[in-house]
Amino acid sequence: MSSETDGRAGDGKFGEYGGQYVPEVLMPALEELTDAYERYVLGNEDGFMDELRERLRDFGGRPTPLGRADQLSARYDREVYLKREDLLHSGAHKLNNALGQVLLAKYMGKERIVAETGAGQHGTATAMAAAHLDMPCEIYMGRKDINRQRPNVFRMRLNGATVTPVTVGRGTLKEAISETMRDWATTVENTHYVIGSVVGPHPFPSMVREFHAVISREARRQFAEQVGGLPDAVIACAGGGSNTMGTFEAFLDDEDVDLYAVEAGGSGLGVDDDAGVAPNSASLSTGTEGVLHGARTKVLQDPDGQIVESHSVSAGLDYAGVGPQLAHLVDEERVHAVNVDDDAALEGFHRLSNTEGVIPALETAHAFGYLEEYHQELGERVVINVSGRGDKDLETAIEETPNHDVPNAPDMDVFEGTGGM
Amino acid sequence: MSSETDGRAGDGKFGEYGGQYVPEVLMPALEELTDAYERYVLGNEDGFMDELRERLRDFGGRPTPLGRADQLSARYDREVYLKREDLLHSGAHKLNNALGQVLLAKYMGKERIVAETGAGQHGTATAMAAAHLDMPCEIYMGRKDINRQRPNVFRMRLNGATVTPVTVGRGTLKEAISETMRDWATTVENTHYVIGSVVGPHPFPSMVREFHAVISREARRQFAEQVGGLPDAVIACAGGGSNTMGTFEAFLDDEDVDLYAVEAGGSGLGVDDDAGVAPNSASLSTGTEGVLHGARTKVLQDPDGQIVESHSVSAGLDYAGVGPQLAHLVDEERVHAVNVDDDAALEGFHRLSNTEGVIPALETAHAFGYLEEYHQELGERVVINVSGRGDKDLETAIEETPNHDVPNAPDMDVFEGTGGM
Amino acid sequence: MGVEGAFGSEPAFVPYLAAGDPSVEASKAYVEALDRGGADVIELGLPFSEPIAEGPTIQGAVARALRAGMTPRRYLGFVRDVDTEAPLVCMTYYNLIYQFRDETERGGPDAFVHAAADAGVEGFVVPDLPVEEAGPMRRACDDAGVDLVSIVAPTTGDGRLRRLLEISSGYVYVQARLGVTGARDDVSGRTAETLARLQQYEAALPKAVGFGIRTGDHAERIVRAGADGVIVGSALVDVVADGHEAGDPVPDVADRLADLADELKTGAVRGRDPGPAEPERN
Amino acid sequence: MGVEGAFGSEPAFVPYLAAGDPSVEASKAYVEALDRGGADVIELGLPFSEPIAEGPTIQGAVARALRAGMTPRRYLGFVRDVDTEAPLVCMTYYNLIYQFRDETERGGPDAFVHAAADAGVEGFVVPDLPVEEAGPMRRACDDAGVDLVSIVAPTTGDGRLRRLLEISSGYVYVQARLGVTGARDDVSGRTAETLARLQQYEAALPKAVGFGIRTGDHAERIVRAGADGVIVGSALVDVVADGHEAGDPVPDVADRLADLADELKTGAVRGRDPGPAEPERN
Ligand SMILES: Cc1ncc(COP(=O)(O)O)c(C=O)c1O
Ligand SMILES: Cc1ncc(COP(=O)(O)O)c(C=O)c1O
Repeated sequence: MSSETDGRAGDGKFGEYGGQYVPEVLMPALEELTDAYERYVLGNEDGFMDELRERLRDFGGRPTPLGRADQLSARYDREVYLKREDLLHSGAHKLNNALGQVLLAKYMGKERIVAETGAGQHGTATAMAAAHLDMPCEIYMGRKDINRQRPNVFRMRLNGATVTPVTVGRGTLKEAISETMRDWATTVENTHYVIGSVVGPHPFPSMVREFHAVISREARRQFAEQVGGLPDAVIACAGGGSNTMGTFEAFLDDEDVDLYAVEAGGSGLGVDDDAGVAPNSASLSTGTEGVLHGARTKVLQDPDGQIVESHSVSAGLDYAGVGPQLAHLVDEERVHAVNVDDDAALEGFHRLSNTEGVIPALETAHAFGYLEEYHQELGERVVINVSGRGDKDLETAIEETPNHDVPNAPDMDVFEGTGGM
Repeated sequence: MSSETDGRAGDGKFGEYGGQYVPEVLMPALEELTDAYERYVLGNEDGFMDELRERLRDFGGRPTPLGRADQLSARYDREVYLKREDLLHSGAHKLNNALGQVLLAKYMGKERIVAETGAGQHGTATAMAAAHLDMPCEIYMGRKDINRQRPNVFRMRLNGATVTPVTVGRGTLKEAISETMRDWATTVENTHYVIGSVVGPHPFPSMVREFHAVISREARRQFAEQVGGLPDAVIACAGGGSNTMGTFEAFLDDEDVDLYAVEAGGSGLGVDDDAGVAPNSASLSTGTEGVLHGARTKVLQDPDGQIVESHSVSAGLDYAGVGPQLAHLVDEERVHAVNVDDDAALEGFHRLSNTEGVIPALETAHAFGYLEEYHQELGERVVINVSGRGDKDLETAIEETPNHDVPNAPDMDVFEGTGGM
Repeated sequence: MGVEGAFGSEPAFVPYLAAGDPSVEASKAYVEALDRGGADVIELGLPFSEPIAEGPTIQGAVARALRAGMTPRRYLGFVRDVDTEAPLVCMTYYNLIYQFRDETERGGPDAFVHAAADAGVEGFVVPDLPVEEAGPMRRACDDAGVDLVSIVAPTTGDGRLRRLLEISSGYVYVQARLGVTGARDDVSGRTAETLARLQQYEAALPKAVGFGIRTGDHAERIVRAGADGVIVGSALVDVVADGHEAGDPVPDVADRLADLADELKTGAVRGRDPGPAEPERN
Repeated sequence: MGVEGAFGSEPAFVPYLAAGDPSVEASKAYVEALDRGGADVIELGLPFSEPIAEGPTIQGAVARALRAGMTPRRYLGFVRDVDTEAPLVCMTYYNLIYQFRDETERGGPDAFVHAAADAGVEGFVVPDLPVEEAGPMRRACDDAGVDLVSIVAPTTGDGRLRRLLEISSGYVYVQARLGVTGARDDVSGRTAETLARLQQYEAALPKAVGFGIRTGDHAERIVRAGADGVIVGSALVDVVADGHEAGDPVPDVADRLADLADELKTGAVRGRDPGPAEPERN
């Protein structure tokens, strides 16, 4: 990829996307962060990357395995391999970035961490990284997301983080990001904002991608060693896009490897302009160019440019924007932007759980919903990133399954009386 | 260790402990299993151990890391290292054994798996292994444990297992084991009983230890590579003892390494003979010799020999017996049997969560409670096995913390209204 | 007369009840009713907290007996007090035997077997004590001149079977099917198969078959298939449990037990009848 | 007269309200009341769904205006209809500008700036458009002959400050403290510091200070510290919000706004008074 594409040139542009659309008060912090990113992360100054790699191994549990899914392979008459980010400490890929940024904040001399969270996975990962590195930490989370991802709320609090509910709007990730930016605008001098995906102003999209690139670097090597050669297709679910960018990065130059970013189709595509709501979170597939949270990218908006509320059964994909580099890679046709709806996601959730013994996050489940529906269009050897585990989603899955068309769900009656879970 | 001590002689005796005290109907199955254990596990026949090692890596996520706990090291003025079995797939060390036994059942041509579970971790691990290897699976679980470990109940069901509540007695692990033995007595010809700890009749104590020995084999090598030499002390929590036996095995011959098995002291030591209840699960520290669930070992019993109900805030330690080899090692003074009470366990739970960013299982938390109380008696370099993660215990921890004396707990008011978690 | 002697020319009826279920007094009346109803040997359960070989019915009996305060020591008193002609076999689990201490603080199998023999017990069945672990118990029984009955299961292969038949005394407890105790509505195909297998062994000991026998009809078919006796537990315990639940007077329940005992004994005897076998039902 | 010309010999009072809060009609009355109360320039908010630079007060105003149906196109009509002497500056976020399409389907900054200028807007403040991204907007404003006001923050270092002062036209919006908009009960120490820093720059443009000014007294002190004008948003929005919540008649609320405007303008003017400064309070 050219430097323009990968954003390493330092201007933070991916074609027309990217940039730094933030209040002036934050601009000096972005300059400082860009400098720190280039020196510590890209330049390994003071052995930053060495320490990070060691902590990712000893605290995070890297490398995560790549394993063959025997049952799915038989079902789809393909070789299906699972990259197991669900086994990363905290239960999702998010820790790669959270640990990287909290450590970077420490190297930068910051004294406090703020972060937004949707599914709670980024918040949990950040809270864990902050506890591990002894940094005070505050997490903003939408009220609706707090209600649907309670186990993660408790985990953050147990890790010593303050969880601050965000009540404006629909109370999901979009509002949480806006609110965290407001905190940061107030505290920017001693505080680092650990953004949770490849979104936001430069250098976040590049830096977050860089922290997650370890996923695909490992997977590519593991595939070569365990299977031989390269996979034909690599699939990952996409909300903001950190999971896809991390899972795709090392394969970007391998032009024979098809890359699929699976978005949340929710209950239907398109935008209801009158209600100001999209019943989906498919900004790559159906969004239009706009400026959100500091970057120019694809967003879900009405014709005036008002950002609409997105929807997905999975809190972690429930976002109206997407990372600028991912948007660019889709425009360039290097990445296929696809999506499946809530039903398919729940079906994927149950299928992986009861045929492979891996309970995926509802976010991750979208990738398996896609595999089920479209495996015939894929090549012989498929790698899917299991971006997170589903422990946080048990309640939601049990509640939502009967409301959806999920032919492979187990008998849900045995889950009755789960209100008190 | 002599072959008598480690039970590899095949007679299943550890000093006076061990043996096979089961109904005749099961004896042929134990003979068959002993034979399979010796051939496949000890002899690697048909490459069984090679396949197991590969699946433990690719499905289970082995090796699990050994990482330095910076905050605890500073607090105790010692080098404290965490062996991270909480990062194993399923969230606890239990998968080592569950995957081993389900795979063995497959090699033996069995068609169905039964297992008991206390904390639900062994049941979850077994259900996941069974799904992974495409084996039907039924899990027996005490009614009380079902209520206090609901996330694990849901996980088992999502993995396709049948979870059968056991309502006799107090409805904990002891009753679940008895009930599983009854199932096995009925179905023994096509069914394998995956027992969840180093308990039960020979060859289970030896076989389960062997499957978990990977923990200490890795930890010993990792310590030598990352730190150098051997630790001075190794600490693990003990219920049935699979965690301790797995964590100690490779260190047994290293006589300078002190080994600590931390039992659940519950709300107090001793047995209330009249009520037939022990307010603890400290069978090693306070139990007497007896025969329970197929083995002669240390058990919590009244003077007549009736097994009493044990108690612990952690379901996974809540058991009135203990593995025969562990009992023997304590008699031989190779292993120190120690215990801490519920308060100390909850304190350990919160300390690890908010100072290291690792939320431990309540079982595991006992080891950290011990570290807090007795670190001054330990050597310079301490390894503790984090046997499992605490996601399954969030509800219990939040409910129980205010009922106990836990000076380091976070402000529990923010957890209010958790009834509906 | 001894246990083995109770298997006479007629097929034997061997009922089981848990001592102390649902109370010491009622239990005594029930055991005596079985005796009255024709019991040849009585298996008298000494309740243990973890009855791993029992199904729900006998688990219930054990739990009631424990709640009523039955202990090993009280059990010995019970044996002393109960008035039966049939010899009593103590059915229990090994831990209670292992833990037993007599007045001299002598402990374990030796102490228990002697104390039980003193009280009048003439034999033992210990379901969780397989032949491999039975040495100390066997020696104690020999020493005290009482029997130790082995259980043979459908899974028991030829090698084990031979060893079991060698070590057993009094009779051999033939477990008619897989699983745990519990009355069934049929005589399983497995029962016939197990009995057929046993026919090949010309063991000197009587073979009593248990697990699942509920009616005189069952008993008849079991005996016809070659058994020297039938062991019946859960079906009798059901009568005790139902009576207890309904709050029926003890003498009424005892009469019902005697009636069922009579049916079972009569069925067993019919099984030895050389006349034409009844046609198999369903 | 233009925006810059509105900063005359007297210190300027620059109020902010969101167009359409809480309804188009009421909002029009309120903006006109500010004009009556002495506004020199009016920052008229075009509401955007993600107002990341705003505190809770202005977030509330924006939400009410959106609920009342305010859109970019209606905003232009509003500007046309509202009757004020003070020049209007459009305060909004970049995405609305970026998305704008005029009748000819020409889009983006160029289309919006011209359409707005046609309607009567004389300048723009776009909080999420830093100098680095401002090129297209700056060119459109130059082309349309209107101003683009830059914001200077307390964190802005010397290098950036110079670039900002260069590119800004109309006035410089001096953000008096860290954070987002919102009235405060004090003038922070940071305000004085920021103003002191600005004194070193002999920029040609007027410097209007905002973020946290609530009272005439605040305004006075800000001007005394060197500001050419005071920008007041949240304190005025509070009046709108309170009136809306209480269901007060629009003219009453408008009068309150005019009164507060008068107090603020008077305070600002007092700050230019060469007499002895009032002693600092609390
Ligand atoms: C498990 C999991 N997968 C995927 C995602 C989506 O994140 P992104 O779109 O940044 O990859 C999330 C976000 O919370 C997540 O929790
Ligand atoms: C996390 C965890 N640790 C420890 C234990 C105790 O098991 P054992 O005593 O067999 O090591 C359990 C049992 O459920 C467990 O779940």
